Amino acid sequence: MTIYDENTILMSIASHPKYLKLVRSVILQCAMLMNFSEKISKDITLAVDEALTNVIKHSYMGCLNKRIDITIYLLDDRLELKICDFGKKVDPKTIKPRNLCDVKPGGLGVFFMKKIMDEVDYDISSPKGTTLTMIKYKEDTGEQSN
Amino acid sequence: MTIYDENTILMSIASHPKYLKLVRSVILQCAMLMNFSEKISKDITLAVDEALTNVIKHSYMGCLNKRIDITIYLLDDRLELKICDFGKKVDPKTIKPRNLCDVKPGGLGVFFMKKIMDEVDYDISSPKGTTLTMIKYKEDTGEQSN
Amino acid sequence: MHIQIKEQGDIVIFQIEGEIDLYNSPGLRQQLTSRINKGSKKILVDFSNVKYIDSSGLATLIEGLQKMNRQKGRMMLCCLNQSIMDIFEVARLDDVFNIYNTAEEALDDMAK
Amino acid sequence: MHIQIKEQGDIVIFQIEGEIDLYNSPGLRQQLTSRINKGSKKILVDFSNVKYIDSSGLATLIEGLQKMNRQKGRMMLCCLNQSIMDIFEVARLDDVFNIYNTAEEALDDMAK
Ligand SMILES: Nc1ncnc2c1ncn2[C@@H]1O[C@H](COP(=O)(O)OP(=O)(O)O)[C@@H](O)[C@H]1O
Ligand SMILES: Nc1ncnc2c1ncn2[C@@H]1O[C@H](COP(=O)(O)OP(=O)(O)O)[C@@H](O)[C@H]1O
Repeated sequence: MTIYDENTILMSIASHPKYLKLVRSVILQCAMLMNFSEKISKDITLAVDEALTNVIKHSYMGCLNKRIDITIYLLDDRLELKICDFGKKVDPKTIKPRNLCDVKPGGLGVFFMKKIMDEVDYDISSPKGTTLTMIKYKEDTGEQSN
Repeated sequence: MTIYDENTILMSIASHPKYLKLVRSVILQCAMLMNFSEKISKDITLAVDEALTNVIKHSYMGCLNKRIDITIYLLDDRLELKICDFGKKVDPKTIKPRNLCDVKPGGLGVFFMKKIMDEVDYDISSPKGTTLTMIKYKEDTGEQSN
Repeated sequence: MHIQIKEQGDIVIFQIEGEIDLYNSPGLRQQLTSRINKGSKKILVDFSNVKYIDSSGLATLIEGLQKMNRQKGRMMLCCLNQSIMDIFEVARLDDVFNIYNTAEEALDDMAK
Repeated sequence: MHIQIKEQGDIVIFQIEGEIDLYNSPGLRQQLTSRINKGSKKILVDFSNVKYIDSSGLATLIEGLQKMNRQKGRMMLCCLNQSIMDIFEVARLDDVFNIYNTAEEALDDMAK
């Protein structure tokens, strides 16, 4: 009976947009389990949706049958999320939101992620792909999320 | 970019009942994605809840920090679910529902699983624990589920 | 799951909200047992806002019913939605419990 | 997501139900584009039953708006729930789109 960390959920899905809704419901419930407010829980859900959408569009260029690993840590002080893909890597510095004044279709995903989460960090050191870590702290001052 | 089966979802959780609701929402959405009716989707969700409840109670005897692996196959003709635990094994022949006429607390979980699913199979051949496979076919005659 | 307990005369009403599963049925069990041990003879469990129940919830209710029967009390259920009613029927618990469509009907009958 | 399209005079009303994400925004985009290409000059997107929208949904709407502007048409939105309104506000799209509280207000204004 191997010990398993009570606060960790692992999930692997294919890079198919049909699974986004299902992942959203998992994230929403994790956030609610941690007693984040409904508003913040919905925001976190949006951030994860945007991260997955970007993996599908940019790392896997729309391929539907690539692997995405999602690890959720329900910790005392924070909700931590890791999203791993095994696709195309880019220099994290090029992953930027568009200027809000320059209205055009696209360019809002990264903006929402950074607005909502306290930490958004891309790691391309793995030979196989990109790992995105996003953190939302429990005692949020409200500054980052409003 | 390793190929990943578009129809497979993997999930690992701890044996903590707080995660049951979250798994239920995943299963419900998988069943709905496959165009099972809402009624049958809810039934399948109950069957999975009962299977997990039994793993927590009987394989792990209430320990909250043991591992449960759930694999969901969204196939053309069926929804197939594998639930693996690494806990106490029992002879599958001893896993039986109670007689419905003998009303008492307990003994209904396996009854629901068998009533709802078309196949319910326990495999204890692994050295590490039990793998439960449950299948619900798409073209259900309605005989097993009503 | 959230439980609100109201008293109307000698009737104790359990208004349950949410989903009853292995996570929260122990909480329901504890509150039911506590009321039964205090000597309540009439308990109504209102399912208006119950969205889901599994076998651990059913086991909790059966245990409560049997305790009530032993001390000559009555436990009733009301306002089960269709999918919950289906579960009771499949498990043949619709004959075991006194189930009412509305809280009013149950209260009227219990007041007799 | 499910889209129902209604016509009221020269106004085309998109009633969307469900969640708008990368899975179904291509469907919305296709239907919007088809109506715009047919020459519709007034489009109202009714959000009454929209529970969720992400950036791919927003991109689809911005694309529609820009196409409408180019052909001197008008695209309006109505009945956004609070959490969707929050998303528009955060992205500063509440000034970019004409947003009405009710379908009536939008229709009245478009009829002018
Ligand atoms: N997972 C990713 N892999 C590679 N590039 C990415 C990834 N996520 C975002 N990017 C880059 O960052 C840009 C901004 O992303 P985003 O704000 O989501 O807008 P959009 O996806 O609509 O272009 C993208 O256009 C893309 O160039
Ligand atoms: N995963 C399991 N591992 C070991 N034994 C099990 C498992 N699931 C069920 N059983 C056995 O089958 C019996 C019937 O299960 P069930 O119908 O769910 O009723 P209950 O769990 O309420 O006793 C259990 O009492 C237990 O002995």
